[in-house]
Amino acid sequence: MRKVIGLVLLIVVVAFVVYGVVALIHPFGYPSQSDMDDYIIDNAQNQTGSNNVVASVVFDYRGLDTLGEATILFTAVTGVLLLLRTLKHEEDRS
Amino acid sequence: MMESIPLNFPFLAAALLVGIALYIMLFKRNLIKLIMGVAMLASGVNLFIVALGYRAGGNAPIYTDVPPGPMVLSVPQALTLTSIVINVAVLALMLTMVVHIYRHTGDIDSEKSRKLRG
Amino acid sequence: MLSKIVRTVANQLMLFILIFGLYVIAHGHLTPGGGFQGGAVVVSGVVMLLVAFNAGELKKSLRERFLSIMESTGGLVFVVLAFAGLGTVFFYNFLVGSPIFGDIPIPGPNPGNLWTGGFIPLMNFAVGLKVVAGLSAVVLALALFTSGEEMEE
Amino acid sequence: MDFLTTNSPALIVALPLFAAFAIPLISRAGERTRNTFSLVIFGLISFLVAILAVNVHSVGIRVYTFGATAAQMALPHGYMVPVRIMFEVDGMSMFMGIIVTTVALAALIYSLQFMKGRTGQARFYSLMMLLYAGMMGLAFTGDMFNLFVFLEIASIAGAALAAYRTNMADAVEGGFKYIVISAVSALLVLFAIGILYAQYDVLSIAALAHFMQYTPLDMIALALLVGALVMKLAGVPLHMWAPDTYTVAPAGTTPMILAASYISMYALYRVTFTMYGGLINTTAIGWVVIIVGVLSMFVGVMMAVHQTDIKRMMAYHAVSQGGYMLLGVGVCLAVITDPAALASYGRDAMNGGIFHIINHVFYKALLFMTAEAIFFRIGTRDTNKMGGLARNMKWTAGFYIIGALAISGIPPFNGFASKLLIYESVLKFSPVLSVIAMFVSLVTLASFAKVFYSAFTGPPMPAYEGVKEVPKSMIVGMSILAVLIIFFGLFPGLIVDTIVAPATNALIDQASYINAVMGAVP
Repeated sequence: MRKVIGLVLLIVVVAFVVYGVVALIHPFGYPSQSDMDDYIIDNAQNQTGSNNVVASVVFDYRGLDTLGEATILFTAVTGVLLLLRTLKHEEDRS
Repeated sequence: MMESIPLNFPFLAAALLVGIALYIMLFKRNLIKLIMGVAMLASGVNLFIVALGYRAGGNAPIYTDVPPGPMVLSVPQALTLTSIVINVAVLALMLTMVVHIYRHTGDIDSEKSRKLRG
Repeated sequence: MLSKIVRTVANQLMLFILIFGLYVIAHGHLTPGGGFQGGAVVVSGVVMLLVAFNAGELKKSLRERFLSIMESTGGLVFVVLAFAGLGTVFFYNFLVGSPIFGDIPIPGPNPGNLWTGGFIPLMNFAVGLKVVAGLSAVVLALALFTSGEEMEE
Repeated sequence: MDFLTTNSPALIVALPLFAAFAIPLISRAGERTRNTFSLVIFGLISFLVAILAVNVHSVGIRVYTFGATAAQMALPHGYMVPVRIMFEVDGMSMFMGIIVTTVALAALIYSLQFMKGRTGQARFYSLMMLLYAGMMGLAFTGDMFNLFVFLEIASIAGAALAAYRTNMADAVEGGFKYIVISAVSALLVLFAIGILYAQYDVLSIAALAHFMQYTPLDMIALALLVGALVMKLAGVPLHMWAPDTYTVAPAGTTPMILAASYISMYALYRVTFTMYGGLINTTAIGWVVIIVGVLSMFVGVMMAVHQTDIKRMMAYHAVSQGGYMLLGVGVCLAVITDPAALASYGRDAMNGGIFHIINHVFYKALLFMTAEAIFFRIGTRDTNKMGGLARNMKWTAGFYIIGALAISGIPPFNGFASKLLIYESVLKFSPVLSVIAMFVSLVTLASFAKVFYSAFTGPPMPAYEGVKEVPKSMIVGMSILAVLIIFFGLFPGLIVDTIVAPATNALIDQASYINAVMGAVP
């Protein structure tokens, strides 16, 4: 019973998403708006001195995201090493 | 509207990936499959975002020896890059936890471990 | 541990993987690639070594403490570079126009000049260091844990 | 000083990141050095938060654009859309910032002696800093994708900390559940961001709100965002993860994970009020929020009553108290288009809902800390195995009483202040809801009283004859919160005027949030 409800719910949600994404969004290859990206493509070379516009977005225009991303990697590595540490014997109680 | 559907094939693919991933996560009991579901959801979303930025006939947005013509949007590519790395991190942590769960219960079936259901 | 042929070939290949990874990192502001991608290339080499040798063997040459220090250094360099822009604004690209990586490329298509990009190449290196150390540490720790060996520290 | 005021939004997030990267290196110099370093950095951050709070209170919304030629330059020269990431700090962001900073400070001090002699301390503190940075970033950011990134930082750090006690199976399972829920909700948020980006080609929240046309695609994005964030904040149909995760997280981190779920609530408010404000059918959405709130209140408290694990009981109460916040805000949303009703009780309901966040985080953090203090000394969380602890753990028992009275809404404590605001205003909206809220409060009091009698009073159990009071740093951590609870309870008017009302205004006043960024558009 629970499975049937779940399945129906899932199908409804996915149908909505597919409909929205396929029929309502701009046709593939023709973005409806591109103001922010045009600015970046036009000015990246002058403002950041980088030929690779993606690199200039990643490190300059959206540098904080990349700091966050590097932080997430650091967090995950720290977390993995924290969880895989060797416990001391007296810690086993609590 | 009709003629846009074949053009929107990449979006359809992304949405279907998301749908399949949600199905896997809701109905599979194996924890490794659950993780695969999360990875698939991530791929679907990443595919969707990177497909948004494509411009018909566009070049990669890199000026080094680029042929003339329009450039595809660059921000979605940067966002996808960020989100891929984030998902690698999440998957690493999830796998570590599953290794521990396997250590404790000797099993990776979510029905058998008491806390993972409801 | 696999056979001697595999181990020798893996050892030799590692050098080339390392060079390719460094190339991808160093040219991140000119060609497709960058710190994350190059770092991942190098880590794929580490995984190859892990398959060729076993985890216990690799642990001797790739110490966890070393990896941890390397990762923290990468992160610190990144943050400090961001802090260094504080003269104007946090994350300001203060190296554009300066003597270090300061050249500005000719607008439009050009053959590419390594000495451009402001702090982008430096950040690529910092991120590359971090990714190499971080992902190797994760892979190594998981391999050691599942094979029942202890990590140091 | 001027430099600090200008750059404080960036420094508040960047300093903990710096500390988190540095802690593994500094730990090599010894435990004492590391603890001092963490405390010094945290003191510095608290100072910066205070500066920024004063500044935001006097100046209004602060915009900080990363990497621009000037921090206030949200738009590039002569261009009409924002390109760079920006922080946008208004009253509501600052309100969350104050909550998170206070709780994190108490948790850090509490952890100093709790963690003594355990393995993996360097990584533990590093993750605490990262969790803090993630939450502050989420509160301050004015960019949708950046919000996703900080959401992930906070949830990964939280999950790793929740699974800290790897020798216990349920700890790892609680952490796993948390990270699966967080990953799925974050990916749904990302999907919604993609849909929004496709239509407007901007990522800044203010710019999205400015261009928002509320097309069917926007509705899909709104549904995804609301679903994902309700899952993350443990609203009732999707609350299953919360008790498991809160129960197993080690001391000091439980309050922070709790705060992290209210940061998700903040993100939900930011999306519904600021981004979609004025466009959505607020009456319908308001009723949805009210229903989720009432269900959370009721289901949470009913599940809590028969728990024997003390932290699990508190975790269900956290779900239940979350309902009060949603109830208050939902009532305001339902009447937001009706100026008369808004002035007469809508704004008060909202004030109550927002005020309840800070009150709840403080007393629930205190309660979680007392539960962990008991666990620290006797090694069990089962209330049936406790008894007579008040004799030996006087401070802990005192803090428990303060927390329990505050959560049940008894007068001199802060819970009463916000609950009274909610009762009064909801009574004017719909008396039935108000009666339900009062009933839930009574049940809460009963369930905490029951635990108090079984754990602290009665004859001392022979096994706990030699139990000592917890170490000093843990008492200091708890007393910070206890003092604040009493202070907030004694001067609720002052708190509502200085920090709660600006937060409410910031949420209702969508136009000035947009203007702070888009104001320069010709």
